Amino acid sequence: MAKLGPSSYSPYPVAMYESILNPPPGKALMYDEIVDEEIAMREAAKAMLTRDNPTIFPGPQVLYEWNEEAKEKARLVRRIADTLGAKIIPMYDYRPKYPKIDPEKEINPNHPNLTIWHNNIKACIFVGVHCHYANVALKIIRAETDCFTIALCGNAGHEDAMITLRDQHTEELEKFIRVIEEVKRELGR
Amino acid sequence: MQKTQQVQYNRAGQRVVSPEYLLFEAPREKQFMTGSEVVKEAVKRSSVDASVSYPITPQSEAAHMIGELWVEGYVGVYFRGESEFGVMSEVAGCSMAGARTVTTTSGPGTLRAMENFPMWAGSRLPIQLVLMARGVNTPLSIQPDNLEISFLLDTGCMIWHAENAQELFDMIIAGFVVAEQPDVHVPIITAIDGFFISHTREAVNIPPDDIALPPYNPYKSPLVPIDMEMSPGRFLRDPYVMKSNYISYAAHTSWQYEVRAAIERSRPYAKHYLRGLIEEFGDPEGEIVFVASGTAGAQAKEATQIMIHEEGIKARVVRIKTLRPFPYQELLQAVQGAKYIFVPEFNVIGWLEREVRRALYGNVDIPVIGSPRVAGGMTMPPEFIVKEVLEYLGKEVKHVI
Amino acid sequence: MSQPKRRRINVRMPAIGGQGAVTAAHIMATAADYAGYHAVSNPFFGAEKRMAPAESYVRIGIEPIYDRGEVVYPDVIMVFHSQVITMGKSYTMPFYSGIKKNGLIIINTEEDLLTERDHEYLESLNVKVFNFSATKFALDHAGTELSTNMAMLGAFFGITQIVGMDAVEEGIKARFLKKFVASGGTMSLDSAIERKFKKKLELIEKNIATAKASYELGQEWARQQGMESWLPSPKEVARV
Amino acid sequence: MYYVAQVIRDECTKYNCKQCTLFCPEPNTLMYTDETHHAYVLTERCKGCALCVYVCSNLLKRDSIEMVYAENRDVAGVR
Amino acid sequence: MSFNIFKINEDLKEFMPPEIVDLEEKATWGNPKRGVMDLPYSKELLEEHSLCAGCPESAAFRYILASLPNPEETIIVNSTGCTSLVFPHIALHTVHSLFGNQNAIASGIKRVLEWRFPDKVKDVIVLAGDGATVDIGLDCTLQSFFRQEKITTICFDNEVYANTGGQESGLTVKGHVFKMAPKGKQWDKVPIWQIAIDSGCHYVARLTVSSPKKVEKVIKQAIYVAREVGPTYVHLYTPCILEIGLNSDDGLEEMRRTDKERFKFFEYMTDEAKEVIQRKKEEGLI
Repeated sequence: MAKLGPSSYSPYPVAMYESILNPPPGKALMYDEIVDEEIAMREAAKAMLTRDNPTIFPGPQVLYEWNEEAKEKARLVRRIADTLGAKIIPMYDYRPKYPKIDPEKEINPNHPNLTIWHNNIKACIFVGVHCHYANVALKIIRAETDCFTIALCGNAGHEDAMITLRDQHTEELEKFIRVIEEVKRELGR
Repeated sequence: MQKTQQVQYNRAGQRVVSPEYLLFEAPREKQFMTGSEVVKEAVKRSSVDASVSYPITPQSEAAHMIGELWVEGYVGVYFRGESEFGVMSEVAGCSMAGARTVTTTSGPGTLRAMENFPMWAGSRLPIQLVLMARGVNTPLSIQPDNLEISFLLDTGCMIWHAENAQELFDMIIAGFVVAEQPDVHVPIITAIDGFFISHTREAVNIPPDDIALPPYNPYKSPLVPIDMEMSPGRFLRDPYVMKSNYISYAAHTSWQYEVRAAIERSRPYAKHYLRGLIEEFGDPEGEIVFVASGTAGAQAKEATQIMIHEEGIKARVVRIKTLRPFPYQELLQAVQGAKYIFVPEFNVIGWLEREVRRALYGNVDIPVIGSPRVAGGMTMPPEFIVKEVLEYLGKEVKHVI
Repeated sequence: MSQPKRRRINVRMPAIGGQGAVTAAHIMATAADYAGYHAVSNPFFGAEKRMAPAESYVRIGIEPIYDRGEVVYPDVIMVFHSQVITMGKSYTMPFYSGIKKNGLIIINTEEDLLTERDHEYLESLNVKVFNFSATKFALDHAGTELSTNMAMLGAFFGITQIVGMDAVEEGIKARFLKKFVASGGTMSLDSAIERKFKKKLELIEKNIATAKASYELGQEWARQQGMESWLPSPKEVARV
Repeated sequence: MYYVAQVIRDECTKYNCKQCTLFCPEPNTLMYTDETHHAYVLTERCKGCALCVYVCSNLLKRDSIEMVYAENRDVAGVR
Repeated sequence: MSFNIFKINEDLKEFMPPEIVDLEEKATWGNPKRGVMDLPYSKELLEEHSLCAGCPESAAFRYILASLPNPEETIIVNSTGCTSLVFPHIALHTVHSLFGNQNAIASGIKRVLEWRFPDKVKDVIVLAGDGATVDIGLDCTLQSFFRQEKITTICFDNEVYANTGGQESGLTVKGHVFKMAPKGKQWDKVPIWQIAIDSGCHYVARLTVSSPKKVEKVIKQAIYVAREVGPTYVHLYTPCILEIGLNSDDGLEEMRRTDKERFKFFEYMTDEAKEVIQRKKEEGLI
């Protein structure tokens, strides 16, 4: 059973070794369980609202204006951050920057742990990061930190995240904002 | 985003259909053709963008025919490269630039190109290599032998092993579909035993040639296509060599595990499009079980029939379709009830035997016999397989003259 | 004498490069396929050069055929050229090694090329030998020795009686009318044949005439030998 | 403790040459401002090769750049 | 225009570090007349990297990237070597795959881009060292010339395998003692610029990087000719100051010295290339 917390010395593919695969279309993955998207969204919102220093890591696919959808997604990512009261630390490109990284202002998939450790981030969202780099980063985070990871993926998802939501486009992101608002009300915020 | 329902056509003017329709539903017509011709027919229906070729027996004919498809407008880019090393790099370039790419090679060419395969995998390029295995040289030989598959097993590519021309046809089409899934997106090697398939003419059922797979969408790639059409500007498509310390080693480790994880993610897709990662054949009660892949699987089937019909021995075959990912669970399930497992192979080292032993070790207690085994181009007559099994069982050999 | 119940005929065709054994194998398999059998053909896997040994193989059966590669244990051996025997241009020595009991050997020759010992051995396995000059047949009926393969093919089907002449004709037409992409060498050979015959259809006609004549000869010989069809008809199999 | 380049502004403004900015091997390290007409160094990017000093002093005889200890640099002179 | 891929979405701009914002706002895009004279003011398409202090190769990278006529549609292909320390820090799409296959990779990319984007001009440029171009990758280099691939190949010749610690290369001069040539190199420097001409390049130039403006002109000519005619080759001397025992501020002097001898400016062009260059000059682009 996939657990939260530093899992190993080496960033091996925890989820895959436990035979956890990405969710089928229309579903989401929560730890090692395939659940309805709504349930996973609620749990993701809860994690971001209740854990310390929640942060969103937007990747190049939403940071840059390379197409119309990217523009719209950027607006929604900003709204998600505002609704959650979460910080935004960009993953603006993929070149390694160690040891020159400024972990307060940026995150890099080759050493995401540095940013997470430095800012004591206990819950985070990956969005707009190319799948390969998201997976590389998520494995390292899983191996070395106790950060609760959430992936909002435009493709098939990331089994190494604690919660992975697949096929997330503008409609789904808007739905996520609604869910966050609901959960906030439930939590009395 | 809503998908439009209108009919779409690819660049060659073929109607775009779903992989499910092309592979499972479209009407099929029986043709009598060689494995090489089948490659052409499969590529023709796959909306392929680019191919680069280099002559080496026995794959040359298939490569020629991809060239004909280029002339006919079914393939966008085609040329002869300078060597297999050059070709595998050129197709890597094609794939990085966002093309659906296919190439073919054989035997020594595979080894000359070797450095490229882990690079393809590390760069997450869903290139399809149709490998017509022929063995590795010295002394010079061009004959069927699949030793080179052993070298490819751990390059980070998916490897499927087709039994006949029909399966090769279906695997080539399915290969593109599975390899290009965004969460898989690693190279696919569709292997056959050269000559046994490439030069053999047999009946193959194929769908019409005015329909084809949906074109490749490079913007769903887990890495950025190199076309200056997608952010980010800067990224590294290379293992992380810049620094030497724990942090960078961990990144490199994660990168490599990610490639292996990607192969694992192909399981459900492969299972769907190949109708299972293994095929079971013969008497379900069979105590003699052949575990084999490719042509060895075909020969084992033939031997199984002789044993059932003429020797009264209950036998069956578990044919492995996907070598990477290796069907551990399926194999374990399938060998239940076996008394002996024979692994017939067309190579001198017995790489499949190694794989089977690894899969079964500690899980079942059934003797695994790495036999019969031929190499250097020898055929494996079914009569010979039967003889080996009978001798092992201490039974009288009467079938073979 | 009674024939064994067969499920499969495995054919080996030792020939000399350039004689068209690969084409013959292909047509044989196509004809069998047309008649409803399962069939597979393949050449010997090597660099074939003119006048060097070359072999091809055909498997015909009533159930799916998995077996492939060289036929090591043939039911039928078709010797396309006397040099296979006289000069040892064969991949197996002697050329009939591996032949199965009750088998058949067709040799393109006018005279008996076998030794006393060969005959003794083959008789012990009840293997029948059919000598006839396929090359002469080709010259007589097609006007070219290039149709030798058609004569050999006709004899095979005439003797084994598994398909009628209609299927043989279909196989020949399929081979020469459809554009199959054969290797460069075979293509240039085809065009050489075409030039010689001027027209494709004429070529097909003459090939069919050659095959038909040898088919009838083979049929007559089989009757004399008391042979029946070598395989159950595919329709019977389907009914079972 | 390491050396970095430092532009002597008063000297540099006498010329309008910008040659050092071309010959500095590092990207975006030695820049020029038209507002006050002199070159300036982004100290954190300077690797201290002193090629700019060679260009400015040996080739052009303008002596407008010097190498200084990073911690001793004239912060006011750094834009 | 592909420059859009560098534009930052307004909603997230405030979180971006200044060097990335600068890339959008202060780099030169969409202006084919850009050149080395932008360097004193503009944001370069190159970030801080880990080449040695004073390395002439580092300067060469600056000049080349500043001279690209069409950076928003340019792909850079690299190889292994000291240049590997730079390629991840180039703002454009770059590739590194293996040591020596750079021209093969570039061939594939160029052909596919031409096919995928028939209405756009996409320049493909190879940047590699002497080992990659002339030793391990000679086959791929020359074959891309033979095939008339429309790519520009730029070789950084430092006459040594510097990244691996100073071994003799095909471009080391005869007699020079390096590792793996402990008795001194036994044969001559490979005249690759001449081989490039014989192999079908339409524009070939050999020079040091002692003159930024000259480098700019050569690079622009090479790219324009490659775009329209066929392969072009530029040979740049970028001495390894470390391996030949010079100080970090000696690189320029070394190049100025060799400007007068073995790296004397040399230029070759076919008639077709001449026509292109003439036309581009008239258009004011060179």
